Amino acid sequence: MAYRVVVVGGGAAGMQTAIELKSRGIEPIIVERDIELGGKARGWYKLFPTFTHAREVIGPLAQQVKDMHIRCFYGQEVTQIAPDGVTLRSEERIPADAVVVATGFTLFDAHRKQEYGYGLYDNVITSVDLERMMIGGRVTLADGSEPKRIAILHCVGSRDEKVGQKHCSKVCCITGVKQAIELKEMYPTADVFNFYMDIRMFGPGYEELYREAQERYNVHFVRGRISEAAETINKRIQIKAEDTLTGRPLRMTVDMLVLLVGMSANYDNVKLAASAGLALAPNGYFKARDAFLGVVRSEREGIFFAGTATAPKSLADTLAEASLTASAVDAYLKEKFNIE
Amino acid sequence: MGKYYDMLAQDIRLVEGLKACMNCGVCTAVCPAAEFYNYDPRQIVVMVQRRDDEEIEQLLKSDTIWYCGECMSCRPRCPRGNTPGYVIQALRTLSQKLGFFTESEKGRQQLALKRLIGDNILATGYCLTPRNILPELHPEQGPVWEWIHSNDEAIYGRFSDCYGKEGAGALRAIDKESMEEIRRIFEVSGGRAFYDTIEAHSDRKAREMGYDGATQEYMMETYTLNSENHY
Amino acid sequence: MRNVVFGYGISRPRAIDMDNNDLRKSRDIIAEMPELQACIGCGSCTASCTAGNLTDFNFRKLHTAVRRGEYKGVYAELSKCMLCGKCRLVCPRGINTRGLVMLIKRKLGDF
Amino acid sequence: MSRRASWQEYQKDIAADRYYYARSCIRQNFFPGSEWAFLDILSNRLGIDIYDDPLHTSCTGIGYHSDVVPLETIMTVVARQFSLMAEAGYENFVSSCITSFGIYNEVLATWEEFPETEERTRRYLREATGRELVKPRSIAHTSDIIFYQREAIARKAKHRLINRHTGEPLRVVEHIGCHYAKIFPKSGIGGSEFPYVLAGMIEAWGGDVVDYPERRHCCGFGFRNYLVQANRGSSIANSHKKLESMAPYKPDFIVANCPGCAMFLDKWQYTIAEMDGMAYGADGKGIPVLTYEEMAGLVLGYDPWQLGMQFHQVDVEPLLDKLGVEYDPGAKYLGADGKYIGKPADAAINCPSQRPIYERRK
Repeated sequence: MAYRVVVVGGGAAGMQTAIELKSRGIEPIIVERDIELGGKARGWYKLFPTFTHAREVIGPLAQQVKDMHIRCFYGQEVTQIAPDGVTLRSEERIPADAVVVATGFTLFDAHRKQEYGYGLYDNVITSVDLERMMIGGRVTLADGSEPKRIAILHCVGSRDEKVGQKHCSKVCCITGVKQAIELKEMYPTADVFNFYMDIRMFGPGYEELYREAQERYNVHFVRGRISEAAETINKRIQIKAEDTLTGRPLRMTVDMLVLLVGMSANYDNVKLAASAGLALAPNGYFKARDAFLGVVRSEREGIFFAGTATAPKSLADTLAEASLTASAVDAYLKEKFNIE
Repeated sequence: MGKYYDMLAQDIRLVEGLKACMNCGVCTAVCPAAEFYNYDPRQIVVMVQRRDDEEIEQLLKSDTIWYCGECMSCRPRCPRGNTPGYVIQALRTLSQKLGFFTESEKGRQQLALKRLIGDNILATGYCLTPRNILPELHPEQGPVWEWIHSNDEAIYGRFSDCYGKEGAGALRAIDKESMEEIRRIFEVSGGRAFYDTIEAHSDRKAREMGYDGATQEYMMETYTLNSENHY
Repeated sequence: MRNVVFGYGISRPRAIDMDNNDLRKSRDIIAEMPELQACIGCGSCTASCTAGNLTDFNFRKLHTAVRRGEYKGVYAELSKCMLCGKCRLVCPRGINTRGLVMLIKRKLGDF
Repeated sequence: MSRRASWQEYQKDIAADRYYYARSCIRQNFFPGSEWAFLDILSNRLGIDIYDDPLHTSCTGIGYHSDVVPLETIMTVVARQFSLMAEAGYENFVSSCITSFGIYNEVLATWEEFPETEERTRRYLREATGRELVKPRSIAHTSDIIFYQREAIARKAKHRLINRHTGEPLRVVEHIGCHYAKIFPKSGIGGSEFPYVLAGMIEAWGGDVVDYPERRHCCGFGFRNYLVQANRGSSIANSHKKLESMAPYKPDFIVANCPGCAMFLDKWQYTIAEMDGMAYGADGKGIPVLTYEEMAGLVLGYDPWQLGMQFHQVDVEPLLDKLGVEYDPGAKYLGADGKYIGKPADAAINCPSQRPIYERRK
């Protein structure tokens, strides 16, 4: 009989972990809160830095889960985690030989940065709203007209202790560059301004894409965090920042302000961690056993992590990590049950 | 290195106001002073953060620290929980303690503030009173204020039974005992000594500048002079 | 009006005003030298600058201001540059900074 | 609505009764009728106990923010005010001034965070006055109380904030005053970004709140930036920036939370008109600037001159006409004994010959 592993979460990390486990002869069970697999990436249009359609990544993964006959529970919320299984909201218990926490992240709620007027001013949108518009095939202002001047603001809900988000969300910088290019492709005569503090291009091809955005697409980069946004009488957005490279305040009215929302730890991490006797990192993510040699292992034997449950990550890093998780689970089961 | 920083760190407003700046510029972005002066609160915070004595001494002697209006608009925005306005308050206090304020045009104005507001507190118990808002020093108060100023008893009398007299109500004269308490508070808490420091350094500087001490004439010079080198 | 002597005027804003600045010259300059947009603001040009080490000349600030449509005083300020070209050697983005000095001066004239 | 959502997040407990009242230097100088009206509304219209203590003084906040009064000194002055309150048998402290309100909150927070400062203050207070520091149970700004009572006031309203000629709600710009909530967002109703304290009154009394781009910007007072003549150019420039930003919305009046802001937004309109020939009201005159006590007073049917509106440099009569408030034009210029004391000289801001801002833009 195959060993059974419950994978909590059916996003990219959960699917990839399950696929890898299955191919190692282990029986994974995915418990997904939503009614289908795919996680946050389902709401994404194209992926950095290659402009691959997100569905071209998520689709095949979901298909493989199906083809491999991996069992999935949908619409089920896990309320307790232990090395020997999980408990659902329905109080049903799924016993297992190991558990993988692949619960992902929560998008930062832009309403909380009240100074930007999200939810109040029609033409202040988030990076997620923009992806949704792009999936729908048309990016316009609230009145249906084309934007001529767009500002993209980095670090909304990242590196900001005012909203309890001290960490860097890692992927927003490159997302801002990607979205700026997409906007310029759509509206070549529009002016696009990225307001940033640091540009963190950590992945392969990212720095190159940044340079391409600057040089080939003429995207403007202003080093300064926007301090406030307000609606003008014409429904445009007045923004205030400092152009820190000249040391002067900068004022500008734009047609659209895009807030690059960061990644927050899930609110229920607290409860889940407590149920499993696990510690959380100071920013609310699950704490890995070791930053170098134990990134996918928890402090309790039998509980593992995959993807953004432990920290913000790109989709590529998440997928790579999920394979590592599967291999760690495999090694654990072999050791535990004294195989070979 | 760090002598002035250590002195600043004695002031709880520096402790509260400067944790660690990452140069994002949200403070300068909304600063009413940066809007109109050659002024960048972010850079001041960074300078203090560097703890370089020479640089901080220059800052303490410069006009730069005197542009801030202490509105604290910077405070709710800082993503690192700093308050540049508090850092400014600490710098200004130290600049006055060390006498450095007299080295800048805007700093020298502290004498006028001490005399116009500070002394009024000890004389009346109020920061301002109708009789010390002189129309000639406050032309922007306009003709209505001129009218009020020259008919103060008749006009304030409509709203207060005790204008200039003891009792409860608007612009009452504050009783002698309360005034005595306020003066003693200034004595024991260092307020009086701080006033004296401002006077003494101003007097020294005034003589250096060829005045016969910190005279009314010198004070009015600090009150009105605008070299236009601030924008 | 009463001809009151106030002793001061209404101060003028010193913020960079991207709504009212004339960005045409800035666009011209970028069109002629698109790699200028690739500047990452590192300040290497200013750090290595001969003029900058003798005066308060700051090339990074200047060309950033020009890109924002702030031209006032730039031409005069650029005359402090001795065209030694050291900045070009250190630019990590390979921008022809020396050429940029001449380009800006040519486009702006005595603004 | 998101604005309301933020208000929910920043509600604060306001004591319902038994207040100790601390006056404001600026408010009693420039708006003595407002302080009178506040006390009258509470005591005589709403039956609330509020104590006006003859022994309290200025908080010395203007001196503190001009950097001539040291922190230790203002803390001790504040401690004295708190002790007076306790001695009078009260525990809910109400400040009539935004600068003071900020100071009181800041001092309490500092004592909390740096307990050694509280100890030192206690020592100084004892040594200087023999009094013992007793901290208040609650701190409120006077506008918080009016906000809290806004529905009760609405029920007694004689006028609503409606243009009686058109039947439309009046368009009201609210200005909060930086130290109300920017120092401690939790200390203000609605927080620091969308304070609800004045907006709630305006809505309750029938008006429309104008949101304009520079709504959160400082009036420009900036203590030394106004108090020293050489610096006034930047002080006026900040009000100028706000007025330019709000004018296209054609507000019927401005209401301010902070007495300083109310005074400056009024006086700077006069100055700008004299300097530049510019007025910001849609009628080519100034935009009247009210305190919230005046707004509440008009709603309750108080006489505008009893409210002290003759102190305003921008004439309020056009607004009174829109509201349908009846008044005796001559009574504006009467002294305490009921005798005519002459009129102020005319000013450009009150003459319709000014060019309104929106026409210039065209």
